[in-house]
Amino acid sequence: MDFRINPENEDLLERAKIYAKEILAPRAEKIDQEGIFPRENFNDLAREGFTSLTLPKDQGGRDLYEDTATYSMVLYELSKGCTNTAMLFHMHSSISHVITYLGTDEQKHRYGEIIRSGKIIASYASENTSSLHGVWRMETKAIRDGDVYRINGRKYFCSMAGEADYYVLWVQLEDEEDLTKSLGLLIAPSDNPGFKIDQEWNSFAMRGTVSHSMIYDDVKIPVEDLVGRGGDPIRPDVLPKFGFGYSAVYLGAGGGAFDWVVNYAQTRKLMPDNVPIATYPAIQRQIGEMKIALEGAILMLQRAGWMINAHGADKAYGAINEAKYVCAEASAFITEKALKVAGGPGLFRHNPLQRFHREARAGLIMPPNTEKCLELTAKTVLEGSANVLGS
Amino acid sequence: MDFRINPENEDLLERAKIYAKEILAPRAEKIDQEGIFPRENFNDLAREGFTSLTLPKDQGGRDLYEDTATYSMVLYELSKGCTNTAMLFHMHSSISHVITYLGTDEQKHRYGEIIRSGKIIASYASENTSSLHGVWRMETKAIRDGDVYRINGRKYFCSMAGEADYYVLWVQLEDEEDLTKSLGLLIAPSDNPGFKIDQEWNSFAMRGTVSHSMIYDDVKIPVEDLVGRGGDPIRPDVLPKFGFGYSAVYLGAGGGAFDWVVNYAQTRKLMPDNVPIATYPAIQRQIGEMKIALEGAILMLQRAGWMINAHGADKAYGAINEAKYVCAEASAFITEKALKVAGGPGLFRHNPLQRFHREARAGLIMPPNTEKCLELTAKTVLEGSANVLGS
Amino acid sequence: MDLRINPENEALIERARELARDVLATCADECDQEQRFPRESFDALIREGFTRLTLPESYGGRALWSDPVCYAMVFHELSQGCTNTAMTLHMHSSILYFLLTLSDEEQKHRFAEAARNGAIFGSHAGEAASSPQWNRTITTRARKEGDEYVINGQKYFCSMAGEADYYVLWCLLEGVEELQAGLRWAVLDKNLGGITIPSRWDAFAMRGTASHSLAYEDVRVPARNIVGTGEGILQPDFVPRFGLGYAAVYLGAGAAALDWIVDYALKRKLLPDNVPIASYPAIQRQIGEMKIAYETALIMIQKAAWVLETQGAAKAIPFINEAKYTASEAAASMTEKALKIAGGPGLLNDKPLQRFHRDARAALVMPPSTEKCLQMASNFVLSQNEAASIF
Amino acid sequence: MDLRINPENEALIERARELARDVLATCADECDQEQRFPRESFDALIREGFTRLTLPESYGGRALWSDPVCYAMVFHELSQGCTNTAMTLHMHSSILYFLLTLSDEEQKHRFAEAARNGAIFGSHAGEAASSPQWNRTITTRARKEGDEYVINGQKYFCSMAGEADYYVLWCLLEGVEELQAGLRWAVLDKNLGGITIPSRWDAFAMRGTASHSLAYEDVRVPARNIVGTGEGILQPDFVPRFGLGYAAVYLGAGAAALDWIVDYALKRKLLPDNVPIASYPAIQRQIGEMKIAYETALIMIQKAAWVLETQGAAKAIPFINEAKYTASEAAASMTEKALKIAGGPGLLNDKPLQRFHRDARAALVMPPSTEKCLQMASNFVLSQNEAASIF
Repeated sequence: MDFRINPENEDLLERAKIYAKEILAPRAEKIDQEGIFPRENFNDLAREGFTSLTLPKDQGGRDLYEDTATYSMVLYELSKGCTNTAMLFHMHSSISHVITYLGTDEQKHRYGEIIRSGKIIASYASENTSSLHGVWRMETKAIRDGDVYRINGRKYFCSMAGEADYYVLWVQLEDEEDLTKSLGLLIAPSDNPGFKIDQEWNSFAMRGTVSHSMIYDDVKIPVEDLVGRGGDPIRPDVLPKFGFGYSAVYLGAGGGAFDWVVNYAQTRKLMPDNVPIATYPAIQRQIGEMKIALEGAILMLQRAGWMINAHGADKAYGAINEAKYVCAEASAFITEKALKVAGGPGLFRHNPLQRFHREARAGLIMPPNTEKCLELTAKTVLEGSANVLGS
Repeated sequence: MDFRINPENEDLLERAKIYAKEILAPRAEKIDQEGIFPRENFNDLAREGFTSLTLPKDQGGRDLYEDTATYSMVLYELSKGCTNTAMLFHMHSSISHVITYLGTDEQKHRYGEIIRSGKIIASYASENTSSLHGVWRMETKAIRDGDVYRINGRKYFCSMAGEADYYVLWVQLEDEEDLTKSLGLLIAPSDNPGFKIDQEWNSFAMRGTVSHSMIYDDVKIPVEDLVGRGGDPIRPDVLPKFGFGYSAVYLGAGGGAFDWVVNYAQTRKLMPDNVPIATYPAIQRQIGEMKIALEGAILMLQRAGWMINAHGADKAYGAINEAKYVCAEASAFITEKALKVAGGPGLFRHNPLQRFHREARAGLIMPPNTEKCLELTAKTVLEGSANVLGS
Repeated sequence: MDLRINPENEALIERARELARDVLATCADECDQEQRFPRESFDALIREGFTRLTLPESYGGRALWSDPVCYAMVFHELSQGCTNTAMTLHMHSSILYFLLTLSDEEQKHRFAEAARNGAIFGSHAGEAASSPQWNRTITTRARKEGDEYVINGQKYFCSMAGEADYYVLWCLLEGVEELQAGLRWAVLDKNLGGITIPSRWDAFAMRGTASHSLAYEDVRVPARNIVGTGEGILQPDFVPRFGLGYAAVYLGAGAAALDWIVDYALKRKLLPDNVPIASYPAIQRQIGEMKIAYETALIMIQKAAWVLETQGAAKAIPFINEAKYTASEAAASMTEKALKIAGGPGLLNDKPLQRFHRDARAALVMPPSTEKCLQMASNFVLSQNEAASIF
Repeated sequence: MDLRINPENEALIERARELARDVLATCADECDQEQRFPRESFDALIREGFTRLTLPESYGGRALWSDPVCYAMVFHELSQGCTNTAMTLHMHSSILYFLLTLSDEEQKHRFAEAARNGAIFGSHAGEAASSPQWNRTITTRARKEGDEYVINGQKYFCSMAGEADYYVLWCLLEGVEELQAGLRWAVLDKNLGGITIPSRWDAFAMRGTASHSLAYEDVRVPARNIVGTGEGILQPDFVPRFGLGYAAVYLGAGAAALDWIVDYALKRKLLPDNVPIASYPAIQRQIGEMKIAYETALIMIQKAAWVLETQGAAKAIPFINEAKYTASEAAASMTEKALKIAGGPGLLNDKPLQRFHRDARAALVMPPSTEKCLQMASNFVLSQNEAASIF
């Protein structure tokens, strides 16, 4: 057994810590309060080469999805600076990886160049929510018309809508209902005239992800911009990777809150005691609970990341779900405890604590949510496995 | 609003506290360890007139089910001395009440005399467990044969089996499937040759209730020993009263553990500190949590009890379920915290703490269990009411 | 035992419910988002006589603090429409009651007349935070000069700063250290010279309370606006009344979340099931937990209010403390569960759920905080010191 | 990162699993009920070489403490068959390893030979409980007389008292107060005169460990059986290894409960549904929670073991501490959930579930207790004192 981060990627973790502290954290409050898209952060990370990390090595990347445990820790560290930026970074990076994994040589080359030039490929979008017990559904269809696909539909929670340079479209190809054959992933420049923003994102958490609702109004996309074949994006060796990164991003909110409150406890003094509140046993007990919850979640994250590479994403699916549950719950638990420890000052808007607290709430809700994770985990125990399409 | 115990019954609460401490507590360990039926306790309570409390006043009782809030607190106080005895007391007392409530004048007179003479009428018994979402079922049938009912069937968790003087039989009358018309309650002397104990009760909790499995092998019971008419015992104004008392009995385990651990914290000193552990903030915090949980549960209990009398058991059904949930969970929570506070010594068999801890586990499981309570409560919120037959 | 609400004031509770629904709720989101005082709600409450609730009847009021159960219920109802309005009106109502209790005749007439004319009184006691092991210290000073007093000091968390017409300030006479001897209230017109707002209330919870910091620099107030004596102000009657109101108001956030989510669960359908999510067992379970937490907190508030009414503040302190703890934890857990049930849509700022969730976080940390409550509950048990002070 | 178990020892873990299932589990209930040491399990383990696991290879052992991950996994597997056997074998195995580390050559040969011949060594360190704020004190004394030492003192919680062949006693040389200078191990033949059992282990958890108190009155032991120096015994390597084993063993109770309840849920059907209860969402939810709690605790144990192996005991202490906390809480919550799922049948003594539940309660209170763990985790964070001692 060896719990060390792979030495060849250790530098990335160190750099992520520095970027989080020096670049992301100072801008996080404004991004959150004003609901600003973190373009500036992305540009700075691009300049450092970070936004190409999941490209192949011969494309100027580090093929970081070959070391998913480190990838997840990079996300976690970035998120401690700014959860919104970490989310953008993950969405962009996982598409880069999928292009590498499923794309043709031509696509790898073409999109590789786009990514290296600092452009953002992101924005996933949801369909009408489906039931906890239901399977994936897709009402948006792409109909082949000569050299293009024509796409019409309505999507919800389109993160990075109006801001990414390229959008990622999840659609049903033609009229084939079986998504394992027909689910297609298309990439299109965001200035395509068929994209319309339908409803503004005004949320109490993850405000910088600008996750507006969108309408695809006869969007035309050249057939060569289809990545992989119908069904490929939801293959058991592909789909779980998208979801895995969320766990790391949301745990970052807990990690950020933890660091903040430890520092607070070490420095805050209450009258007339002239000692930091870190010396009060009731505070210590809670810091202990937070610390242990955080350590457990980090390990579950790394374990799932390692399993993706050691056994394949399909085999790691159970561990990924377990990590999502533990990370989301730990982040919610830690941020709530931290608020209690901080008292009134923790409510102030200029303290990052309340921001971390709100971001962690999105972690509880984003799919797979708590209930879904428990159901899927139970099925692996009771039936030996769970279907990655969630049925 | 008036939260006081009704003054006319205040004396009962004081007496229950004294009996719990002086009569029940000293025998509780032996009853638990050896799985002994608490006959001796019952006899002592009978001598004090306590086992007739729920008879009408003109029958030598106090009609205590007219003041269910006080009745529940009497159970709670007795249970702090011996949970097993409190359970026996409740089973006996609620049958006494049902005879008063549903019985003919002849039955009231006849059974009243039996009860006043110190005999035990108890022993309810379950059918094969039915699903959380299913309704009550009854496979044991009573077929009329001249002046008697002939009864055949198998019952589980027959509390007081082999020990009560009279058994209470819940059966389906004739072949009518609709229990709201056919569920009958019969009373029979326990020396009826048709009663057979099928399997010994050897449990880790509530050992003194001797809840063996039983077979009714052509039990013959005179028709005049049917109490009420078919369907009466599960009328919405009758059935909830049986279940309500359980909450009080199980909360008593939590109350007993709380008293024990407060005393322990006030007296226990660890080397080299020469002060009680009650002065440690980490201990205080936990005692605070236990205290508040206990207070909330007691209030929910009293509220449900009051509602039974103010609005009828059918209208109180929601409050009864809520009380069951809060009491069972509080008792489990308090006994677990108490173990943690006590440390190693709390595990010792001669300390009542581990006994209270085990009894509280039965509280989590006995119907309606946690899940069922939550489901029924949700239905009152979502649908405005829940069916007392649990569907 | 009789848990009915005093019928005399039932209509008042009903009217509060209507105002909460028809007036307060309609502008609550806007005030929250814009972080402004709910002026229009206050105007309506003034018109309806709700700012005179606690004036003695002989001064044109309802003397509502003589019925603390109804007082708590009125504020609990108002708070379900707008926590900010309910909280600030509670501050006004309580301080007005105290002023009329301690003032001389001339002052009584003057303050009562102002209140009848619609004046709002703010109560400002918050000094720099003190250690949980200590009682509060007061550093704001009043120096007598002729028939004026000169006030210097700084106060924190001053609700309705810049909004109330009068600030009631807790200050110490210069040269006196003992609160018992030197504590006074100064009733300041908000327009007096020397009052500034050094830092604004910019928080993520209770955003409409305008709880800015206030600095007083050589503020000159006529001697006739100095009220009370140290002993009078420190009488055990006052601070507990604040605490009882906090519990009632904060639980309102939980109650509002429960109402909202029940309505949501009954309407929301997920594809492909086409039944309301209210029919899913996992949703029911959580709604059941919310409902039970709510009922437990509510009955604890009512019990505490009843003890306050019948046995006085000194006896009521432990009960109020336990009610505050239970109400705060219930509000926090109810709003968290509601957020989980609602999923993505619950995060949107055009729905009030995220507001209820944020406001409930203030419940956890505003005095007496969760930690302080636990400590006090424990002290009460371990020392049996029934008059434990919460000031 | 590489989370595979060392393949060299994989077969050993597999053999432990087989022995747990085929031998240990078959008598575990009987030993628990009769409160007796699992002698027949030990005999089997001696035959299989499991009492020699930690002897150096040159002395005929497997040197298993050189691979702490596998050590932990072996004991975790054994514990799923019988927690009592696993716990006591862990005490034997650890103390044997320490003896061989600190002994001189003659002693090494002698103790190793005894172990090879099947002797069992008990490790007895428990003195009267000390305050959580203090390190342990040792009052048992060894006085030199000629070539013998005379031992006086009393020890508590002495596992395998009356059962082990040798008692390894932590004692202080007479006239020395500093542990650093005077701490020694005395290796006592259990049949030496002067050893008595003043009070027997009569507990509701871990009943088969024979953890009686032992009194030593003028027990004379040859000088050649005195081992170590104070500094040697206090080296940071030893106590953490005990803690790691506790975590692995206690988690075994949780794992066994999970296995049992999964099997139960797949088979148990309730009328009238006629499907296994495993298909109910409320059951699945709880099994999901159990599984995730288990995996989190397991990976924390493995991480701690890996840090122990690669970075030494001083660095590993905080990780072991966190693992002990997480494993104990996981075992406690898993067994509680299993009991709730099982309902009435789970309470019966003819099923092992209630045994797992009781044994998990010892996890919460046995050192380092939950509270101690929280305090240490907090100290580590707040002081960054990486070498915080747990002795």
